[in-house]
Amino acid sequence: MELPYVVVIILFYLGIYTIIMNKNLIKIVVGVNIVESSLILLLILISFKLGGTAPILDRKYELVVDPIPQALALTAIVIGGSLIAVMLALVIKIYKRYGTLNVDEIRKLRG
Amino acid sequence: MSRVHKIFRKFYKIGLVLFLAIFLLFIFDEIQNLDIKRYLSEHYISEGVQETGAINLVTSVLYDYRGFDTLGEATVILTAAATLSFMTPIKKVKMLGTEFTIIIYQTIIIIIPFLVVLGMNLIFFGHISPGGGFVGGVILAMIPILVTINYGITFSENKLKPNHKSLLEGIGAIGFILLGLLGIFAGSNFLASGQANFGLGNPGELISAGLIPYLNLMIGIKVGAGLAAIFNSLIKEG
Amino acid sequence: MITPGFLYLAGALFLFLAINNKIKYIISFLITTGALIITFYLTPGYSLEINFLNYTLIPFRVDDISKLTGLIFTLSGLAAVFYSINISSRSNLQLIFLFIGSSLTVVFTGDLFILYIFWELMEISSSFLIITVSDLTKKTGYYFFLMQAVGGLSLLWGVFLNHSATGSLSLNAIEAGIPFFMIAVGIKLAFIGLHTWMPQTYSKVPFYVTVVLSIYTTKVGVYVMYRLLSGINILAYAGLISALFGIVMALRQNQVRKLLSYSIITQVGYMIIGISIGSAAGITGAFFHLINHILYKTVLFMVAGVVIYTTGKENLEDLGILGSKLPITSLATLVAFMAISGVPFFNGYMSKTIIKEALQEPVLIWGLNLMSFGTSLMFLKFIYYAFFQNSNINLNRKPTISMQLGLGFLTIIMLLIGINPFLLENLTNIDVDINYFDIKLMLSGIQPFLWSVIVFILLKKYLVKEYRRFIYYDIYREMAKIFVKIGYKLSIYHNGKLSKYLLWATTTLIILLSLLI
Amino acid sequence: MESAVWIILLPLLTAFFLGIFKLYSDKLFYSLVIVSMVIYLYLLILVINDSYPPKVYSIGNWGLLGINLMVDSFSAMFLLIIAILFITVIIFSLNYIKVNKHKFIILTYVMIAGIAGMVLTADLFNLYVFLEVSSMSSYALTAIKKTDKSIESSFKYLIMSTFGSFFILLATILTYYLTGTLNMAEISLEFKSVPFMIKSTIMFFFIFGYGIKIGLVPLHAWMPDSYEASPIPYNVLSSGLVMKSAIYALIRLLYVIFGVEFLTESGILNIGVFWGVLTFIIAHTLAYQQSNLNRLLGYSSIAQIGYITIGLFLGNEKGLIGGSFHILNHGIMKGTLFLVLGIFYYSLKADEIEDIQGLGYKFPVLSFTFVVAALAIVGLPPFNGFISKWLIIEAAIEAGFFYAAFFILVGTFLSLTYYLKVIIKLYTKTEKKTLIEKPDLSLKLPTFFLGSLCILFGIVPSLPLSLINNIPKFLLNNSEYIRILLGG
Repeated sequence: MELPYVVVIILFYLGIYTIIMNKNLIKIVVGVNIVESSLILLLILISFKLGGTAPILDRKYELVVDPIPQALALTAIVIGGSLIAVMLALVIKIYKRYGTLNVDEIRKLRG
Repeated sequence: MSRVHKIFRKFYKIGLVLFLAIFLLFIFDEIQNLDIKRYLSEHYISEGVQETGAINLVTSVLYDYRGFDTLGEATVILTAAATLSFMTPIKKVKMLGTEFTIIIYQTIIIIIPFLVVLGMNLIFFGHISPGGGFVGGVILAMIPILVTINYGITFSENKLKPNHKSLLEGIGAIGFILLGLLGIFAGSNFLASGQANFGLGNPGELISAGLIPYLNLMIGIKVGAGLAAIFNSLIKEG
Repeated sequence: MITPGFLYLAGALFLFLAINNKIKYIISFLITTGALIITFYLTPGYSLEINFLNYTLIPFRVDDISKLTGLIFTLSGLAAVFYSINISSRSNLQLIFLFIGSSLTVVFTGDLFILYIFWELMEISSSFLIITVSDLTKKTGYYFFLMQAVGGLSLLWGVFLNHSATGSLSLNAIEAGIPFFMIAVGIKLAFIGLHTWMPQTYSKVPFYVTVVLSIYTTKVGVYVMYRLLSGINILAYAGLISALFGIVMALRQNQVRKLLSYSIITQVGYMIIGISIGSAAGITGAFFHLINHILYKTVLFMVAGVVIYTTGKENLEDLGILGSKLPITSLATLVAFMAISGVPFFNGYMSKTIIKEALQEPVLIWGLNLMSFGTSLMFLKFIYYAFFQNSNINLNRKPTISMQLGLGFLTIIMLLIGINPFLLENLTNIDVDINYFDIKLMLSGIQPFLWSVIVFILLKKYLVKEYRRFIYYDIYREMAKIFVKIGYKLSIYHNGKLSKYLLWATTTLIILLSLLI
Repeated sequence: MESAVWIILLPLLTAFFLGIFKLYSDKLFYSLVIVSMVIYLYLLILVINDSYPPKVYSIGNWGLLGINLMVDSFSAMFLLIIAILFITVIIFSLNYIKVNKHKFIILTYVMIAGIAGMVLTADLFNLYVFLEVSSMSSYALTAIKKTDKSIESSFKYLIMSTFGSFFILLATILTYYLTGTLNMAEISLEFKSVPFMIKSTIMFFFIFGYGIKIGLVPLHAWMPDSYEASPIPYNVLSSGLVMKSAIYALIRLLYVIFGVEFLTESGILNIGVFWGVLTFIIAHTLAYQQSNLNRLLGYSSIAQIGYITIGLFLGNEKGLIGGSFHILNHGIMKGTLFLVLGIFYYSLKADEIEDIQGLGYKFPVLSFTFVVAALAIVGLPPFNGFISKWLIIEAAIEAGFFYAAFFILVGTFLSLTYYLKVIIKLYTKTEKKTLIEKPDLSLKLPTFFLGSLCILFGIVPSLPLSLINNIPKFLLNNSEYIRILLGG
């Protein structure tokens, strides 16, 4: 059971834990960030081959790392990044409107 | 809520997450000892360079084999920028003034031209060396961000007006799609640079790999303008 | 060949063009009389086929019983529309036409799918009629629609069960889903326990709407019971109990229309007994009783309507107006009273004797006598208030001609059937070999009436007194309260905390994954 | 056959051009909106017509190496809903929306492109990307009114739905790791050799991720908030398209990649049906408690999604037909209800149940359309809701789920309780109300169009059913779908 996969799982569930556990909005956004990075780490791990070089084929290499997950990782990073940007904008707006960052006080919508 | 209830809730959550983690551990453990097949990536690695002309396989996957994903992703950035632009207050909000020392001012003025060169290099050589539209775009976006931090938002706003930023963003996105449509006009399907053999040239040279460098450029402009707009709106929010 | 049901539905659409009253009169007159003529010339055995949603459906099929019911429906429809023509607004009239049209289509349908569709259409149109007709009937309309919806849905569930058992939707292949058909018919018939909607609705709704509703709702229930559940003997005893319950409740009422609606439950008891014996005589007796019942019950409701229209009051004490000031209506009341208590030479007697002859079990015969004794006792109270009570109520407005006409039209038909009981037989080719005029039958017919007169005179002071409103325990309202309470608790649980929602999400993930192991 | 790509490209291109035109001239902006709408309608009809033998369109002409788009009857039916709802919403919102009107139209175009992408793509990661595109634009559209409630509901929607898309991304990565490809056809061939335990975990991750976006009961909490706080034209699209594209993507994944045999063997069909029943019972009970009309319709959407889940998770041919027909019907019915409420809000700022008292007499034809749509959504006979419910119940009985079929009828009764409450409030007389703004034709026409569709599909269901009837051919036995996708 390679160590990096264990790290990925730990990061993933650490992020999930922070999202569930915390009452502060910023910490929830940080949790989301942790989960994003753990998924990207998983993507890179999948593309890894022992002794393989980066997928730039300016010379003939005998073993090249798998390029597809790296492309997917790039897309996932960009999507994750813009999601977090929108999240932060909403958090700023909520703080200005509600005056608090505690998730349990933001309860105008009920029932 | 009574204290006991709080503690119970806390342990319940920890228990939940632990159970999930252990469960995924078993799954990953079982996945390890499976023989995994990678024939699609073998194909990319073996014929990737001949088919797309780009040496950097990741860029060839990103812009040619799976160009549609990149289009989708570019739309995500555009939506994020649009969301943030209507989120910001209309009236000018003074950014909290950060008085940097003189050293910072001077260094920023000096390194901005190098940043431009580095960004452009990453974009244009995207299909040869590691890099590409996204990385180049981020570095280009750093320039207006540094200016904003350094000279405050009002100065950077009139240097590069928000309308210009969204204009640039629009041009980048439309350029990407029009280049894709070139594939259709040339007879084969949308975003077909490798298949429609747009002058693949011999790999390794600057002008090679069909449409990929131009797609790289478009994405570079788009990401640069997009991230600068996002940063400015977040700063104005404050 | 346009069927009477579709004619009425088309009529409802034409009424959109009725800008002023004159066109309204013409259209409704044309539609009602046209429907009557068409049903009269229908030849049994004719049927229409369409295919819809890969089923072959029979929206229109005529046989003797359905022709008979169709005739009485169009006839009483003519009278009811005539009665209420200048009181009801255009949209109410449209809803009435929709209601009559859908009940006629239910009568003439050949398969369960169309039966269900038009059963629901009947429900929707009658509920909207109740809701939009006046401001006080919102709550009753809500209760009525929900109660009828339960009936409709149990019918649908029965149809599904039957469809999955027999694979066909036709009416004569009924094997599964009997209990659900019973519930659906029970609600429509206002069977005991499921009857709570009827007295409440019939007493609160304006009088001309009650007249229309009373003609069709329960009678379609009887017809559908014949189509789906004829021949189940247990139901005969259930019908008896429901009828006796109707009598006991009717005697305790002090509102005219409540008394009349409980008497509907009793009269429907006769029809249930007739149908559930299952013999041909029983069924013909039941359907003849249906016709007679429509005639005299509508007349009684129309009389109550006239009283309400003229004096604006509807308690039993205010019936005195009849004796003193309204000659024609009081004549009609007398004829209807004689008919309902089964006095010979009036139409009630004819159908009651057919059912009595068709019965074998002694308990049922005794029950039947008890029922007619109770009905005549009930209506003696009605007559006592109408004629023997001196009342000082004055008339604020005269009943309109159309009301008198509708009333008189039905009374004449009643008298016709009373005098010549064989009229109904030769109209439709059903033959009943009973000689109505031999002494033994006449005697057994008159006996319960005489007994009721004697009992009434003896126990007058018990029967004729003001009953204060007793506590009216309605289990359906209790169930509704429980449902609302649960819903309230649930919605309080959604208190908007994001952490709570996320916790629910993770717990569902855990439950999902644990299903794996 | 490249019109399949144009269905995704045209809205994107229009959105980008609108982004630029917004800066310069309004007249140009609206003319482009109208022109692109007309072309888009024509394109959609073109694709829907020749969708019977499913066609594959590979992006970049790479065949199985790149991303493929696939148009079969299931996606054609969904394009039909997009055609109907998108056109009406754009016409409606042209003068309904006052705040941020340009941004609203741009973001709606982007969302439509995202949903069209999700519907057409036959590639797993591309499905995730377009899911993110459509979700991102729906977060923005929820927050566009910039009131306290809309910011809060948009944030909750964002967090919950990101929480879901983590698991979708995790499942996509694991599928790639196990099979080495991202094309749905090849994945389902490779998946035959994967052990049962892992395969069902991935399936459960997909179901959980999409479950949050669909709004099945325990995961639904964000949805009524987003209905209450977002602009009404967006509500029409959200209940008609966003929720539906999530369940469409889930069904496409389950039936194509995992195949019906695996679904029945792993028992997910029973779980799905039970979950559907649970959803609509709780949603109906909650809907009764609401006083805000949008929240009430939000809960009713969750309930209707429960019926659709039952229909689609039965695993037999009739169930699929009934489920997809209910997707179409629910989009139309809920669209009519929301548009009528929109007009009430536009003219009287009425969004609580008390506010619409007596409007039955002030807007007679509009309230008639509302009553028709309400009776249709409850499932009463002459309208289209009844036909699709009839098909679902029949399929449920055929598949042996008697309890589910029975509870659908109980659900019909429960939904009648609260819709009748609203209808009665509509027709109780009250004192004169002053009209803030007179709703003009461009608001009323789309409502009447959708309302008449409710009746039309009820009386002549063979019209849409001719398209929907050949859906199961390519979903139930996915070998046909795979053969075509592999370039057969």
